[in-house]
Amino acid sequence: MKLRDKRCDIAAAVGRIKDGDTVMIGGFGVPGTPFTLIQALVQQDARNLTVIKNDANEPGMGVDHLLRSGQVARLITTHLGLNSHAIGLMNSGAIDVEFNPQGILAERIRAGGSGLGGVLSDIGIGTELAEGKQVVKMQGTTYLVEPALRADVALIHADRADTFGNLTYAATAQNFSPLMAMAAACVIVEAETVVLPGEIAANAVQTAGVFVDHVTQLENLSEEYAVVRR
Amino acid sequence: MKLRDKRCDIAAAVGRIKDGDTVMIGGFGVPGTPFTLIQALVQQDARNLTVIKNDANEPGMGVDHLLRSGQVARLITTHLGLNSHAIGLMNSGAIDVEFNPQGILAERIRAGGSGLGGVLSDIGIGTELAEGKQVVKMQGTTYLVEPALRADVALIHADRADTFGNLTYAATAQNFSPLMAMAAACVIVEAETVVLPGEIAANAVQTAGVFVDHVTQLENLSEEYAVVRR
Amino acid sequence: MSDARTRMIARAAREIAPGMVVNLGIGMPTQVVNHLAADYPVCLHTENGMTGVGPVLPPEQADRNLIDAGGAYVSTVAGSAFFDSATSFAMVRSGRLDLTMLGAFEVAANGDLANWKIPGKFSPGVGGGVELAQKARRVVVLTTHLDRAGRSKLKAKCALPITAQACVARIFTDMAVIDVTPDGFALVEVAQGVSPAEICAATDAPLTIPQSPLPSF
Amino acid sequence: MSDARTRMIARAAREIAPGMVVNLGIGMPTQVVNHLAADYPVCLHTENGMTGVGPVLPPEQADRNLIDAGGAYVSTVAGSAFFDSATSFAMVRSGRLDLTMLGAFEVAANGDLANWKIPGKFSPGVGGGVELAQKARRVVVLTTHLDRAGRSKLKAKCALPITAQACVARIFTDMAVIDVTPDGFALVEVAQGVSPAEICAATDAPLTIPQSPLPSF
Repeated sequence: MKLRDKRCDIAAAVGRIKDGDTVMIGGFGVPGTPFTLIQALVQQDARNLTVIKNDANEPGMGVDHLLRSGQVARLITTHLGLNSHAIGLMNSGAIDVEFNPQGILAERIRAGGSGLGGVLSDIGIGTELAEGKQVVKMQGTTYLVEPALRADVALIHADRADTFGNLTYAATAQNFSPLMAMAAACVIVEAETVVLPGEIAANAVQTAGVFVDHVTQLENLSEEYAVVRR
Repeated sequence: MKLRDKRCDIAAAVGRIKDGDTVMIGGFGVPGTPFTLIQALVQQDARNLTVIKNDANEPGMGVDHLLRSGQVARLITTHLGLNSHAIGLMNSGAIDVEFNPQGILAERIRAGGSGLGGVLSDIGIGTELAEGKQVVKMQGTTYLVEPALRADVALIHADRADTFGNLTYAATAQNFSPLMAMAAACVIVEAETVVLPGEIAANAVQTAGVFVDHVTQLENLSEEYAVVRR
Repeated sequence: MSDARTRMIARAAREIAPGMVVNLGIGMPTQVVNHLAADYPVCLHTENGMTGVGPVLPPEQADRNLIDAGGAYVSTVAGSAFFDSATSFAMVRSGRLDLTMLGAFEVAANGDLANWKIPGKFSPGVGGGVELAQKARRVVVLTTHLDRAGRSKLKAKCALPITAQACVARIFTDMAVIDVTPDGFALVEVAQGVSPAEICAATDAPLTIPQSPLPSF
Repeated sequence: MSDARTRMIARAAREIAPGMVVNLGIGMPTQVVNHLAADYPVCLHTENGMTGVGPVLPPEQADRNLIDAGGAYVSTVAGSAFFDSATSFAMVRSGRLDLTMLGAFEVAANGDLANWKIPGKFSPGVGGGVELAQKARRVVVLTTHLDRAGRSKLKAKCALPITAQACVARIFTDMAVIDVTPDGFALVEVAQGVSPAEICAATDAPLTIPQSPLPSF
């Protein structure tokens, strides 16, 4: 048995994104953010996007390019603290922002990637974060319904990929990526190194290749990937 | 910063299990079944247990010892096909058995381990497996409520553990173990090899040590761990 | 195994298109792999937590920690991955299985499948069968056309508790290949030496037979 | 930083018992680690996916892929583990954090905490704060006693949107250590040179003062 080769040109892969699509983008700060795929999406210019990402990076970096190009209509996120530009767009009404508790965003994405309708959680009960949410009572306890999230496309940065799409991540670059890589109809990976199947040990795989649709090879890393000097 | 040493004697660790406890036991068939901890629990003789395990191993092996000693009142499981003795106990009413779809059992345990109330799923709708389950409607779609499962104790077999409880599993011995290792108030691990912190690379850890309470070292592997000759 | 069953399994193997992700159920479906070329491009999935399942090994070569969901000692291929049971069924439920091949006690003309329980006789539990039947993108069944008592397994309606509703797309039997269509069962291929009339007689539901000549296997 | 704040942070560090699993929130709580011995037995957790967080590194030694939730370039210790964000919060929600230390805009006498939003002024999102505040086994707050306008951050009731209900057990300020009890705020320790009367005056809620002499820090 031989596993399918999913290598693909970056432009061809990102070319699949359409106006109005929902796009999940991995990363928490710099680690795991697929800066090259984001730049390709800016070039490609699909508009009216819903973006799901933990944060909005920093002004002039990563997701902020998509905000500046006006491609994003809606942002589902947890915290924009490092991007004053994104907060400005939110406050002016230029983008619609939905905040989720961080672990709840992770669970909603994981639920989508696991073919579940959602999860039941007590996080945020008694705060304004619970307002408007459907509730379920189970054995006398009240839970909020947190609906699953799925996307049309997920953009994922990996440290290593094999040609079938088995992935590994470096250090804290894992964060939301393994979850988003389960939760989209089309999963596009940019990998720092692409190897042949078998070069990543079966027990070292952090995202199994069956979740992945396209594997692209990064040529060189732009300065966005580097250590941020504040 | 130094991480706590959780090494413990097997008898002392298993001694914490009390009559009436719910005990999760890892493993799918032989791989991942903590045969030594199970034998210690037979010696220890806590009774009226609820056992949560994917399967009941085979007659005269693993969990079947607990069934023969009469310690199990209730079994939450997915499939008993390889253990005719367990099926006999179920049919005679000697034990109460609850069957779950395999992936739903996994999700219920994971939900317990993740501090969630449960998950919403459409698995089993239109079959007798849905009977009696609470339902939730979300945007016109009906889901079953699958409540989280937690246990008093989880018994886990690991390939390697460090003294803090960071674990790795061998091949398909992973199965339910990483999930159960999140979902119990007291997590007891038997490891084939115990090493010092740092000897398992941070990126190779499959269960993080913060989930683990006691690490025990296996002296030698009984024949139950060996390849089954059918 | 009878010649007709072997040909049925070989025919079912041709259902696997290059590049598919496939789960083969316990029993006859497992044997489908023996009819694929060693370098055929397919990724086999097993419920207990592995993709890239390789051939079954003889006991002396077996790895005690490397089994499939049926307990067979399998091997890896280049690109195999191990994961936990939650991730394994996440793949199934989120639609990453292109195809699953399952056994059956009964299949109904609307595609209902019964393969897990015979009340009072056989109830070992449902295992991973519900999720495979309900969520694989394509579900096909491999079964003898008749049960041991000579009764048809293909029925107008299932009498046994079902595993999943309207899930079966195609049935491979030792007599025929039959599709489940909006109009019920439709004959697609016949086993060598079996006539459409014999297949009709062995099928406990209406069966559409096309005008054009039928391929045989 | 003022001397009183430094002593407050040093005092808070003594709240960490040997062997605890601890999450230190962004801001002053992060600095608590500087007051622990290099070989102190503690496991630090960070929300983005790591246990065994080690000291912050200077930029020239930083690993671009190794940060904490505040974006600081941290290091590993012997026994660190990396994991995804779902697992990270599974630890938090399932009760595996012994202690979290958080900042605050307001703390109410019943333990309500407000630290994420000032309507119309500051609403960057809630991040991981709700889950830490609601689910860590013990939640303590590190904050200046007064805000920049000289108003007490310790109140009878929060005016701002709260992060979690009745979650705070203890508050470390530059003036005092104060417990949240069933009867409201109770003075436990005083900062050097600060009198109980001054602390009462700076606290916008009733404050129980014990008869016995109070330790200072």
